[in-house]
Amino acid sequence: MALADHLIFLPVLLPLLAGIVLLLPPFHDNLERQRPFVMAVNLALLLVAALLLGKALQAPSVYLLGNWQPPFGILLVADQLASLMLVLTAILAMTTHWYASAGDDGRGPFFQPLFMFQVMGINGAFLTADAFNLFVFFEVLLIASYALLIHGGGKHRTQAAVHYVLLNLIGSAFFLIGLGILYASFGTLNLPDMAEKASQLSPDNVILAKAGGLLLLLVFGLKSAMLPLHFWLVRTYSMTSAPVAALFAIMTKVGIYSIWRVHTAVFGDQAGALSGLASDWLWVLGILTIAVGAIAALASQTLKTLTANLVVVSAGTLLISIAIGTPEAMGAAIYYLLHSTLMTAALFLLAGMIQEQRGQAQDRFVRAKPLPQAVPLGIAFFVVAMAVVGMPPLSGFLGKVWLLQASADSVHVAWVWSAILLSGLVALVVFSRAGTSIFWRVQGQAGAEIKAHNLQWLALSSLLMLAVLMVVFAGPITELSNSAAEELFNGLTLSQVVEVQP
Amino acid sequence: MLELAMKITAGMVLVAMALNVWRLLLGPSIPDRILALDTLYINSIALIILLGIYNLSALYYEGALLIAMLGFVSTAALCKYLLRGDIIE
Amino acid sequence: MIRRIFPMPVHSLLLWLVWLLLNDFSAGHIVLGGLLAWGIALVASPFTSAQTKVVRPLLIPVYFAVLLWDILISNLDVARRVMGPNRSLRPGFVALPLDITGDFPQTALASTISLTPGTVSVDLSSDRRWLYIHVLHLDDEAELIASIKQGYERRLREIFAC
Amino acid sequence: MNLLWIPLLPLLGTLVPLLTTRWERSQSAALTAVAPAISLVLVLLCIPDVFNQQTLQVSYPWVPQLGLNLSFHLDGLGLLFSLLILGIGLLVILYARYYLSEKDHMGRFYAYLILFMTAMLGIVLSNNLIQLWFFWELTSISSFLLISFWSDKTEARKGARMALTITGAGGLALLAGLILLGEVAGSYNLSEVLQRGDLIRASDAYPAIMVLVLIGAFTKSAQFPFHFWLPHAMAAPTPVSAYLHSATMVKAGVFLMARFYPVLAQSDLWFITVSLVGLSTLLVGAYTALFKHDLKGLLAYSTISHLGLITLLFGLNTQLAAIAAVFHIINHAVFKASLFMAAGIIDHESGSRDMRQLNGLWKYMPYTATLAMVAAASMAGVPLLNGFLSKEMLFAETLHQSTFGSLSWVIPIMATIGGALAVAYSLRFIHDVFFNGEPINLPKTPHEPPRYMRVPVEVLVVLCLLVGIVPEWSVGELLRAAAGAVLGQTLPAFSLSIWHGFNLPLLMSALAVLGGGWLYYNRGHLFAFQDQFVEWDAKLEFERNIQRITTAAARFTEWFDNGSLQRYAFALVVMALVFAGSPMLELEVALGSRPEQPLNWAVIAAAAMLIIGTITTVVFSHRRLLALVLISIVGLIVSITFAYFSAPDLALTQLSVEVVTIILFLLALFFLPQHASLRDSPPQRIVRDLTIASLVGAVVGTLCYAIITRPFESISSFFIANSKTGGGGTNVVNVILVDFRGYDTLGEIAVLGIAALGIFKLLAGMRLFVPASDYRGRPWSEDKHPIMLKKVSQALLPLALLISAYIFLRGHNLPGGGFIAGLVTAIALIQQYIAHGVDWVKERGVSGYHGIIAVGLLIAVLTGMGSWLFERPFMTTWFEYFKWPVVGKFELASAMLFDLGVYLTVIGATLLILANLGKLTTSERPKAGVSD
Amino acid sequence: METVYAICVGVLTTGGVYLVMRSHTFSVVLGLTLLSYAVNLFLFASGRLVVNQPAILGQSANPADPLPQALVLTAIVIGFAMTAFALILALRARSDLGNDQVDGRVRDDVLNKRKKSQGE
Amino acid sequence: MTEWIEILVSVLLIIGGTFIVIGSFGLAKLPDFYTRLHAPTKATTLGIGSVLMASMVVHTINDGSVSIHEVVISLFLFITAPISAHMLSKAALHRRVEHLQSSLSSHNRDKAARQLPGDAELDADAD
Ligand code: NA
Ligand code: NA
Repeated sequence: MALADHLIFLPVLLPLLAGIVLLLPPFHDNLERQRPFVMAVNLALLLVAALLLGKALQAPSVYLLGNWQPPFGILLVADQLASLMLVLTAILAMTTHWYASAGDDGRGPFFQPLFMFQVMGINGAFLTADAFNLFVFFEVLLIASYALLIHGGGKHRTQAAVHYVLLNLIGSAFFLIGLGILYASFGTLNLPDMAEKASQLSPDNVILAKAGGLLLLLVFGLKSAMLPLHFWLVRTYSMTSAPVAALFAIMTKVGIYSIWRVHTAVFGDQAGALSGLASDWLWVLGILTIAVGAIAALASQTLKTLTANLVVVSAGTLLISIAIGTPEAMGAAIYYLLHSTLMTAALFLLAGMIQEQRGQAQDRFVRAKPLPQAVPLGIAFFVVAMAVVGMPPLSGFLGKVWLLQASADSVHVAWVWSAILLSGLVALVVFSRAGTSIFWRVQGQAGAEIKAHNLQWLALSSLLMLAVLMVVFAGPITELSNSAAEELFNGLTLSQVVEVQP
Repeated sequence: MLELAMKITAGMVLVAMALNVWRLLLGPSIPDRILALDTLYINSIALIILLGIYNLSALYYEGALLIAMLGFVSTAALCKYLLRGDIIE
Repeated sequence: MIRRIFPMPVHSLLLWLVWLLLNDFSAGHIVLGGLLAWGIALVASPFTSAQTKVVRPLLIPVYFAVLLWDILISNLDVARRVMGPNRSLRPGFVALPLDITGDFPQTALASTISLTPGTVSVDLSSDRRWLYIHVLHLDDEAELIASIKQGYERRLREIFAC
Repeated sequence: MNLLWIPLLPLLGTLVPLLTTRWERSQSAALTAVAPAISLVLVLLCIPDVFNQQTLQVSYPWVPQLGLNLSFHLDGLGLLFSLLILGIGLLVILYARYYLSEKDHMGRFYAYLILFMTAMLGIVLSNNLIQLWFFWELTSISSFLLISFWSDKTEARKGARMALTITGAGGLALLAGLILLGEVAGSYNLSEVLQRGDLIRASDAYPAIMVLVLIGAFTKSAQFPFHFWLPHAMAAPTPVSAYLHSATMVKAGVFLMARFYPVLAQSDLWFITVSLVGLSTLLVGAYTALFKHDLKGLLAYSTISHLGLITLLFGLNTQLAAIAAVFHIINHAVFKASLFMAAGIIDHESGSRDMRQLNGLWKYMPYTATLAMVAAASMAGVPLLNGFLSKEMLFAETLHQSTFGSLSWVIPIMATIGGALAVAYSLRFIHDVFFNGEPINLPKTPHEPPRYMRVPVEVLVVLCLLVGIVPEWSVGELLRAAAGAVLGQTLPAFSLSIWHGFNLPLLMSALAVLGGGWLYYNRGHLFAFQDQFVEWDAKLEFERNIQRITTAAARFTEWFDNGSLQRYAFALVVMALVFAGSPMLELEVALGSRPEQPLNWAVIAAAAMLIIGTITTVVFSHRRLLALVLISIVGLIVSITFAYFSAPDLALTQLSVEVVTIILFLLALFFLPQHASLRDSPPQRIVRDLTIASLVGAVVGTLCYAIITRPFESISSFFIANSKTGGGGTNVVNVILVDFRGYDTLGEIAVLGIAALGIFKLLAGMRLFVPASDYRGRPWSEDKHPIMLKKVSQALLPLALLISAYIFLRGHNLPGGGFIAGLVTAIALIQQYIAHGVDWVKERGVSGYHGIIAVGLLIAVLTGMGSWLFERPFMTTWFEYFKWPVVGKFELASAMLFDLGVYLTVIGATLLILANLGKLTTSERPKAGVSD
Repeated sequence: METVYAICVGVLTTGGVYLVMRSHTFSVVLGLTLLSYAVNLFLFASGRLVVNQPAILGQSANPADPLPQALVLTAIVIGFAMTAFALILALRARSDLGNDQVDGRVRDDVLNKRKKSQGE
Repeated sequence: MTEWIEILVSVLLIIGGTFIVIGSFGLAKLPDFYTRLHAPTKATTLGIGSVLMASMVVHTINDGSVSIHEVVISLFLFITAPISAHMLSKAALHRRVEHLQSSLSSHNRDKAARQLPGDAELDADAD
């Protein structure tokens, strides 16, 4: 086994090892040493993810942990979708970490190792092809997110954490029940194995498996902020520190990704009586999620709340795309997911920078002193806002167009289009209000000379650059999204895994 | 005969445990309840050992050992709580 | 020097014995148990404060034999009382004046009293001169005190020379 | 290739003003004009080809997945608009150089303006539906930036927002329409779509497509009832008004109608909708314009009216009407742009735009007045000026059309009334500003503007005259080319001459002029009449509506998301009930075919204790210490249950976790109220929650029952078969944990370690009230560390360590393992903390638990990586049996090293949590007096 | 026996679910503990109930399904970590917010009632 | 297993069970906390000891080798039971848990007064 064959495991191993090393001398208690170390690790992760993606274009990489034949050991699969998510995570981690290294990381202990553990959890969830292992990595990413959420302290953060943590704990309980049911009916928790067995279940087991599958949908829905399980999100995201919120942008996407993995791949077209298990629910819930998110966005009084509500809207949009259930819709959804993750992150980072410069007024939409760095921040705001609203020439518009195209043939086209377009309009209204009140409704003179840290600018501008690159290179990216979607739809069965294993 | 003796003993242990629960619910004071819980722990050692005898298996032994050890720790902690509020100070 | 390498020989010996009890007396376990007994003693030694010297170790088995016997006999007595009507009980608190000193000997005495049926060591006075005892059925206080002092305290003082 | 440069050059040109912003203003302006000027030259070079009926095309693949290509074409319509955009754009650049003051950031202004120019060119040159929309939205954005250029003014901000909202909404409708169109046509290539008109009109989606596209057009072109944003966009600097809001952007809407005329027109639905909207816009605009005191307001409503006129023309079901529409697009752009510029000059030089102040300016600026009067006359439709020609064509076509069947005669009458109103407001513009007495309280004394500020107006006025006098010579060919693109077929014959003889349209013109004169003469009555009505301020109304919607949204959000976890949890639980319960409705019987195992008293008794424990825990949950004691029963029974059902490892784990949890709870309870201080919930809620909880319990119980009574096949036989041979251990559960699924365990200890770090973070800087007495006011005991507890705890430590070693070492083959051993060790150490206190333990050198966690995790990970050396995947086990003298045979396995990692992590994590929590109180505890 | 087992799981679930919907952090954590008992028993039972056949080679002829046991073990540990975090978080909330309510504030209806009773 | 051993084990078990049940019966039946404290701490300990002995015999016979590791459990119980009782009674005294009105006072009572509940302070603990 060549070293390159272990490549697929590096997205988990590297951050784990890094997190551990950061707890030990000479790194512990020394941010100056931790920062460049983590930056290097993030860069390596990006490289690894890119290499994996390159490999996945030929064939998915698989990794048999413990060298046990699937379905007995735990299986890792890096197909195109997983690799793409790894790339996204790496980019997000890298940029948010730059931002955090401008000083946010020093506002409490263990930020850097926790950051690494967070990345490890997310990557683990993307790579695993085992339902229980997915649970384990959900917990890894959750516990790390709990710890990161409270980073910096403050009572609002604590309050948000109470809700977030307790709800997720309840969710985890149902996750385990769902896994119990699935194991009881499938006799395995290996996803490709389940996919293969799905069509051969006895009628009774089909019914039980449905309950299990839907409970998993509940949990994934909770993670991805599906109505009415979305409540936790807004406070959590809007109360936490900017880099953490930005990193969390990927968190709801883990839920979406899991639905793809489980409900598209296992309970997909080939699953016989189990196929399309989730889509009936997702239509309604997706549209309602968009509606509620958009209404709350209208009511938002701060930039972070607004951003958080837009995360809800994007979650609803992605849920609908799952409900449509065609490879094209999923391709569109993948592109939209990439875009919305990056732009949400950018917006959170930007909100953080604005907050720092606006003093008492924070990121609230009220009249206040002019920002010391109004021009560059204003330009950044304008760019992100256009991207998020879905205005050309930035990535949002392509995502929107593609989603509309993909849903044009669906039965619920009127609802879906209304939801997508009207939520876009709402975003337009709220962003124009937000922008004008933060940057233009000013009084008095700019306060003390506060300048955003260069690392903060680097993080923000990198993300903005990506919004542009996603348009310029939209051709290859959409092609990739499409092929990832088709690969997922074709499903990866156990026998195929055995074929491609090294 | 052994079978019968085991059943009788198990029955007695179960009655004892039921009595512990009874006292636990009745109280009236919190030390009463902790005492009842402590006794419940100890009686469950008997139950587990009986299970081991019944199944002719040595696998239950560690369970009993741990209960013996852990029951004490939790009783001590509970009492410390009543005494000082803070159990680790 | 030896104290540093073998910090708690008695403990080690006991641990070694317990290890053999837990497993078996095979050669492998004798070696492994020895290693563990030594290692654990090494690790745990900081957690033990100054040891109370056992002056007459040979008396320890005697003490235990007496204790075991008392436990057996008086358990029957307690069983009878427990099964009897509550009315006939005459419980009471007794303060036992202590002659014995030292943390460990006092603990041992109090434990002994608790283990023997009919009496429970309730508390130790803050000046450590009195041991409060609750008695399930108190007939004659003086006799009780005398029997404790004679039966257990004396023996313990002999063992620990305190 | 040249085609691509036409929009591309201005795009690159946006950088010019930004880069030259520090330069001398005229130089900067001149350089800014270079890129559009070259583009204009490029367009002009294309003229011969276009006039020869050729359509120039250029296309590059961009996003083939979406049918989106970078694709431009230039036909007659595109040519016409490109000329307008670039030509007037250049004049505006010149004009703005003088209009903007020193304070204004001219570079930024020009950048926005050129960006807008690019966007407009993109629209008119697009040969791809999505690309067209792309540029369409870009115009909304750049116009937002231009309107809000003076962002410190409230009107500018609000006007810009309103414009963006309305046109943005229209843009979204347009997008929907275009995608539908593309999907129906099977292509997003505009040229292809334009050839599939029949297919499209036959499709079910046709009405939707038409309505959606028209909404886009109407909002952009300020058609009634979407017209209200345009007057408020006048908060923009006047060059913007001249360029965007008269000549170009508002024409994007009518351009759209023209562009899709071959596909979407030709149906009654189109003609009725478009003509009605056009007609009402024409009248509403013209009528309102008459009453505006603001010069730009009058022009704005006049623009609305003229846009209505063009729309009306597109809605009349004759081909000549469409040609007239195209013609009027040109004419209106020319005279209205010049009028706006004139108004800007007046404003600039007099300091006011209010016609009640502005009087008799003729005396002060005769030259400008002349220019303005010519342009206004064109607007009024005076002969020999371009406005007259297209209006005559309108009047003619209103007579030829049959849009409303037998009611079609209404249209000419309405058109004539509209014409009269136009004459009236044009008269007002001329008379009220340049004559009508003396100026009143003007901020500045008016005078003629700088020389070059007049040039653009002059050019445009000359154009008015040129087209008005020699139409065929000046624009005939252009008009034919453009109209040809609109009609998409050979054009009907038409003549562009001034004189068509005495006919009905001429009569209508005459009536309009006379009527207009009469209206203006009697304006006093009209104004008095109009004054009865409160003026409808669209901006206020719009803001109010947005505010209303926002308030409603806020109210809804507040109601829906009341910030209470109880609601969130309720929603989650209800969803779980629905999700888990709904499939169960299909299951006919819960009982499966697996025979139920016989019941015995022990099980019944245990179950009874468990149930009692559960219920009492719930009932007494507000009496917290009691609840803690009660829940311990449950934990104990659960452990015994695991032991009973052949899961000794689970029993041991559950037991040890149980004790640590209780200690944790106790530590926490010290700081929490011992009793729930407040009533938890109102009775209704308790009933509701109990009902839901019972339902969930019932569903979960039924699921459990259904599962365990059904036969089962799983992959587990593999584990049993390979545990010893492949994993080297006989305790299959342990082998699964450290080998088959060791990766799960790695994740699990990572969770534990991270949790400990997180808890450390939570504890850092926590300030808690340390109660000096218990909840009933009883002081705490003074005996911190009872001596007997101390002594025995000391004695137990080595014993407990030995036992944890025992449990650790046997784990691979018998119940036990690193996790349980770790917990036992941790508990033994916690016992030391309880008995001796934090300081005592610390003095003995035990601390730095996060280091222990790290070392534990590191050992586990490195063990896993060890297999790399043997070219095996992560965590591939190695084990070997050794036979040594004396010691005998024994096994060494990498799994044990991994388990050591687990062991250390567990110790580190548990102690990091408990010891730090314990530490919280130690430093400054209030002394409580003993009650004696 | 299966019936009794399922009833116990149901009762534990009911108790846990009811408590997690309460308004005090302590009750909720208590509820989570009950719920995790239920869940662990449930997951454990997915391998079916077997008496006296531990999955130790050489000790049982027909050993119980070891996989759910291993999964439950993992779940127990993770549950412990999570409970610990939640509990300390509850403390932190008490410290930061001044009360032990899950929402960090006393519910409006309770407050009103309290005010009313004080007014009387 | 020989009959002799079966009898031995049975007797040990029955004795153990009896003590266990008596201990818990006392816990349930005796009138106040302090008297209740007596029953389980010893009867139960003895009972468990007896059952453990039965277990030792059974497993020794069954495994064919000496199995006396149950001694460790007994050892544990004998060490810890008095401490548990001590801590419990300390806590009860501290909280002034009610004792039987008829409890006799000793002549040393005065010296003990600080720790023991005075009649006036009797307090039925409600939690
Ligand atoms: Na005037
Ligand atoms: Na292995």
